[in-house]
Order: sequence, then structure tokens, then C-alpha cells
Amino acid sequence: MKQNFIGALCALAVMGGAFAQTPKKPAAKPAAKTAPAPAAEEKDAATLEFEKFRAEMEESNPAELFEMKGEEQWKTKRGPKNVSLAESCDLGQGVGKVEGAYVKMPRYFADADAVMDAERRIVWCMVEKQGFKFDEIAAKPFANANFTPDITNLVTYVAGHSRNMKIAVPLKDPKVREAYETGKAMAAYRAGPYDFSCNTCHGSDGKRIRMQNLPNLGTAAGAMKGVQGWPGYRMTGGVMLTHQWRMGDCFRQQRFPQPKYASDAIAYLLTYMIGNANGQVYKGPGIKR
Amino acid sequence: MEMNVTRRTVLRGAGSLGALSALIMAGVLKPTAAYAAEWNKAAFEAKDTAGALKGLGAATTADSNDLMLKVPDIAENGAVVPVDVVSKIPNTSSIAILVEKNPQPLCAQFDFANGAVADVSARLKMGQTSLVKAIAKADGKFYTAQKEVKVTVGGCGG
Amino acid sequence: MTKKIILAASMAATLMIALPAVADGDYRAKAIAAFNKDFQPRGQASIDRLAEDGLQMICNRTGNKPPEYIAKRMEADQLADVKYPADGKLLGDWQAGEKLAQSGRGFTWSDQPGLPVGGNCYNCHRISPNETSFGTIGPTLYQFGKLRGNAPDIQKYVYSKIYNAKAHNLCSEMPRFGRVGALGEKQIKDLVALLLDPASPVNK
Amino acid sequence: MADPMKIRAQMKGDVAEVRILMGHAMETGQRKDAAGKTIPAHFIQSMTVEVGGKKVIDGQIGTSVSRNPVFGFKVKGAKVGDKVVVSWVDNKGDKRTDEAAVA
Repeated sequence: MKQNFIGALCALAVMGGAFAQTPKKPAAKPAAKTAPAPAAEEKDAATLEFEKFRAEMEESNPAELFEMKGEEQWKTKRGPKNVSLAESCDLGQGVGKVEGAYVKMPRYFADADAVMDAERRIVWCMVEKQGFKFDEIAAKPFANANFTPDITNLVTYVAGHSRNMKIAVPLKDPKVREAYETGKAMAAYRAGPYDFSCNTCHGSDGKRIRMQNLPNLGTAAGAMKGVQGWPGYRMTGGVMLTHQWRMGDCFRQQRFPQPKYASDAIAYLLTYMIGNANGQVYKGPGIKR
Repeated sequence: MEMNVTRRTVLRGAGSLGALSALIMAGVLKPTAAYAAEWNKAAFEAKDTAGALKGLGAATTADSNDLMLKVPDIAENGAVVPVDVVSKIPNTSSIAILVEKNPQPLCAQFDFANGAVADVSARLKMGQTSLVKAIAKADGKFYTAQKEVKVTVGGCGG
Repeated sequence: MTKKIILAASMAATLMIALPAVADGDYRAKAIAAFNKDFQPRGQASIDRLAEDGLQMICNRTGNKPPEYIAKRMEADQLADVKYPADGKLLGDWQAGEKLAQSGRGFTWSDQPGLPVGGNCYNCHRISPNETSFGTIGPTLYQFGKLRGNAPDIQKYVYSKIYNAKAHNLCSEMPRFGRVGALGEKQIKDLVALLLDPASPVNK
Repeated sequence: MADPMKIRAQMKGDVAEVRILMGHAMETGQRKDAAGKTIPAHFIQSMTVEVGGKKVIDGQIGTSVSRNPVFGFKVKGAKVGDKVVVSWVDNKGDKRTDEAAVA
């Protein structure tokens, strides 16, 4: 079977604004009537059709297989220091506590003097507490068809323990606030060969690229759509991927260079996005197209 | 809460796995699959629907309104297409699912026994827009239901 | 071209003094510093892509709403920069245009450099009614030519819009496909035909 | 070694709903890798479900089932506490058995 039904000649190209307007010059042209309504109904029918099956897809989500593995890895003594994360890693709720930790990150961690999202924090624990090498983790940070990194299982496990909890990024903390504002400015920054920023696709409501709805990350509901479902089991390729991966892939499609894994830059952007979703309910690891 | 209980139960199940596989290895317990029917190579490796039906012994089939096939009109992703098949035909003993345009159309076949209801769900790969067919066997006769599922070009992002 | 960039840069300098920037300057500086510190080149996506050119800087600093006197002047500069085909023929082959419109390839770190780049059109626009998987970031282009005809000035407008969308709307979301070398003369002509040729499904 | 399955079995009225997640590549044998080499077929061929010691489902599976397969079955006459045992065997002879209890 041709497994590349993906069709994913995916590229975000954004053609813009003025195109359908009557040409400004030559001004003599008769004003063009508005073109017939786009197949908005068609799109909505497709979206509705997807949603009908959404609950069923979420109810039995292969992400749970990765949660199970992550739980085992969290509790097992591992790494050069032969320590488990359960007995050494503080995700902000006390050593070893995973309940509700995911929805309260990114947060500032004094021991690392950095604002960290969940994945970055777990990597930090693996390096500092278990003795793994950061460069080795960062060399292969994301899953492919034949390989799922431990960190992906661990993040999925931790995220699973914030199911049905409200997002509560501590934006009142000045360090977190600064990360948020920096992330906000990064999201608006246009550059590269196509003049894209994050906001080109994710800065207004009701947009779609091909059939894919694009959440407006500047609103609480839109930001939640961007947060919901990560880490997520991706149907295309059948792999488990994390929010860090999603951010990197956005920049790929934005035609930017690559963000470094578990970096400040990604933590800032995640603080902006997840912070905007504060108060919304996180449903746990998801299933993605 | 109920969810948590279920989860814990499942985990406990997983924990006792080691013991179970030890028993299997020691030959005390026969792995269940060992007495599963042999894989129907002719049906599964058939390159078209007719060949697959022949392999299933279902050369002649009748349409039935009591056989319900629930699939999306448009697949969100051809790699994972959810399908539900329910048969209300009395004495349904088996259900098979086919994707007509796949290189090997037969996806799965399930035999029911000891209280199993003729109601199965699975997730299929579809390389392109195609008819999906369900075949039910009851009292030696075969019944079908079918529906088209559109597979579209993927979006970006997501 | 260099002249344009200098002009844009000097305008940006004027702007910094004349206008309150939309993003707080401090955070904008921090954002740029974070990009520079935490991004690495990969494939063809070199690190210099992080630097704004003059036009991007104006749009970034004004929240994509530059004052009209600047926008008009810079749009005119962009328009003057459009290179039309020497033979003056702007309508190519709509079928080739349709194929190009479908493809979203090009310029990412996972694309091979040098390979033909896609038009990316369906990512954002409804175009031919036969393609139901289309984006909505840009307006619908269905029946574009049917509603407007395909007189030479319309052809020229469409060509220039694809070549450099910013010639008509300074902070348009649409890339400057010709200006940045993504699409060549033939590709743009084929896309013009997709929108304007009466035989194109767009205009049926 | 094959990864564990996740099995969930819950009474809804007098019917036990059994949902099974399996970790498996389900390679079709028709895909090529980056180097253009065909990736050999590797897929689950048969599976069984037992509830309360009795076999209720005897299934055969082909390459068209999705990667990391998900199945749902319904069983009448089961009760809370019944043991659910699921097994599969793939075309390379790899196998896996896991169990859970009806909740």
C-alpha cells in the first residue's frame, strides 16, 4: 500500500489578503463581484464528519501504550547514576509527584534557573539526576517509525496524570511573565524567504490550511486547541510525538532554521501558548491527524 | 473515579504478566493463540475482492439491512479509518471487513463464540477512496453491506 | 535592489522614532535574541533567514499596519521591481499551473535545495472547484477570471501579485514568490493561466 | 520483545465491552524505506479473546489493519471480575498475551 497518502506536500504557504480584491490599478476595471461563497458548507461537513468519530478515536488512543511504557521508565532506576525519576525528579509539585504537574508547566525552576516546559524539565532531570548526557538525548529527541525515545514515553506518562485538569501556568511569577511576553513577541516575528511568522497561520480565527483548522493561539480557546492533544499519537506514520516536536515542525514549515531541542526559545513560545490557555481543561495525551 | 479503578485493574493485569508468560513457557498453559484457526492465506493475500470472498467461501452474498456498517464519509486520515460492524442477523457467527481498493482487500475476520455479540470495531488503512465492505456469516449464508469512504489529501500542520 | 533595502531600512529607522512600536521594544529585542541564540541551521534553512529584511522589519514593527504614506511608497517600489516576461506573454498553461498550485514543497529544511518549488496555492486558497481540500487563509479565487475577464491589465495585475504580493499590500501574508526566486517566469505564467484562462476549471 | 497490550473491559448492562490496544508496526510489505528498499511485511495474523476462561473471539488479521491496532468487542453474559485474556501471533512468530479483569 502506498503509505504516503499523506499527500503531505505540506507547506504552509500563505497567500494573502488583497488577492480577491478588485485590482487597484488599473482602476478603470469594473468592480468584480464577490466570487460565489467558498465551499464553506463542504468544509464544515467534512469537519463535522471528523468530529463524529473523534470521541471514539480518543476513547481508544494508542497514546496509552506509550503512557504505560513511560510509567515503567519513570519508576525504574536508570542512567549512569542508577536513580529513578520517581525518587529524584521534581516537576514543581514535589519530588516524584506527577499528578497535575503537566498543566502547571511551563514554570520557573530555581534549581535550573530557567523557565521549563514539561519535556524540558524531564530532560533536565534525566541529565542532572540520572546522569544521562544532554547531547545524546537531543541527538534523537523525537519518534520515527522505528524508534520512540524514552523522553517521549515519559512526557506522555506525565501528561496522562493531568487528564481533565485545568491549565494553570503561573503567569504571576515575574520570570514566567517575561518568558510569556518574549514568546508573544517571537510569535509575531516575520522573517525568512516567505515572510512567515507563527501568527501568519495562528494569529486569527477561523482559518484553515488545506483541510486543517488553524487555531488562533492568541485566544484562550484557540491556544487550548494548540495545547490539547499534545503529546499526541499521530495517525500519519503512527508515531507518538510531543509538543516540542510540534513547535519544531511549525518552524520547519515556516521556512525558518531549526529551534534547538529543549531550549529557552521553545520554552518561551510554549509559555505564551499554554499560558493563553490558562483555565481551560486539558484532556490528556491526544490523537492527531 | 471509575476510570482510575479500571486503569489500576489493567495495570495489575500487566503486573501478573510475567507469571503468565512463565507458565506459557513452561508449557503448563497453552498460549491461546496456539489453538486459533490457521491464517487464511488465500483470502488475505487475494489481490481483489472477488478473490478474498472466494477465499472466505463467500462466493455468493446477499445484501442485508440487518448488517450495519459504520464508517466515516470522509476519512480524517487514510492511515487510521475507524470502522464498526454490527449484525442483527440471527445466528451471525462471523464478520469480515474488506477495503475494495486496497492491494489486499481483506482486512480482518472475526468468529464469535460463547456469548460474543456480532459487533466489532477496528481501524483500517485505506490507500485511496474506496468502498468498505462488511460480510456477515449466519447459518452458512453470507450477507453484505457496503459504504464508500473518501480519503482526501492531507492538510498541513496538525 | 540594494537601494530598496537601504530605503526600507532608513524608513524603518524613521519609524522607530516616529511611531510607538506595536511589540514592546524590550520583548522584541529579547525575542530576536532568543531566535539567534536557540536556532540552528538545518539543510537549506540557514541561520541568516532569521534576519529581517527592510520590509519585514516595517511590518513587524507596526503589527502589519504600516502608516499609509510609507506603505504606498514601498508598495510602489516593490511593483517597480517586478520583472515581466520579455515577450510580454503572461498567460501560460493552466494545467501546469494547477499541478504547481497543488504542491506545497520548497524552502523547508527537509526540502532538497534546488528542486522546483511548489506554488503552495491550495494551502490557502480555494481555486478549482475540483479540489475540495483547500485552505482559507487567503480569499477564494474560484471564478477569478470569469468575474474579471482576462484583459492585459488584469493579467499584469495577477502576474505582479504572484511575483510580489507586497507590491499591492505591503504586509500581505502572501509570500513574494517571484522576488525571492521561488517561482520563475514560466511557473508564474502557468498560475496566471490557472486563474484567468477561460478554459481553466476555475472559470467554468 | 513485543510491547504489552492495553486491555479495558467494562460491563455496560449485561454486556462486557472489551477494548484492546496493541503495539505493533503492522508493516504491509509494500512500503519502501528512504533508500528505496522494500520494508518486509510484519503484521499480526491472528488474535483471540477469552473471557472467564472461554474463547469468545477468534480473529484473523491482514495488512490493512492500522499500525498499533485497536479493536472493540462485546460479550454477553460476562460479569465483573471475569478474567479477559487476549493473545496475538504475527507473521514472524512473535506473540504476546496480556490480561485484565472485567470492571
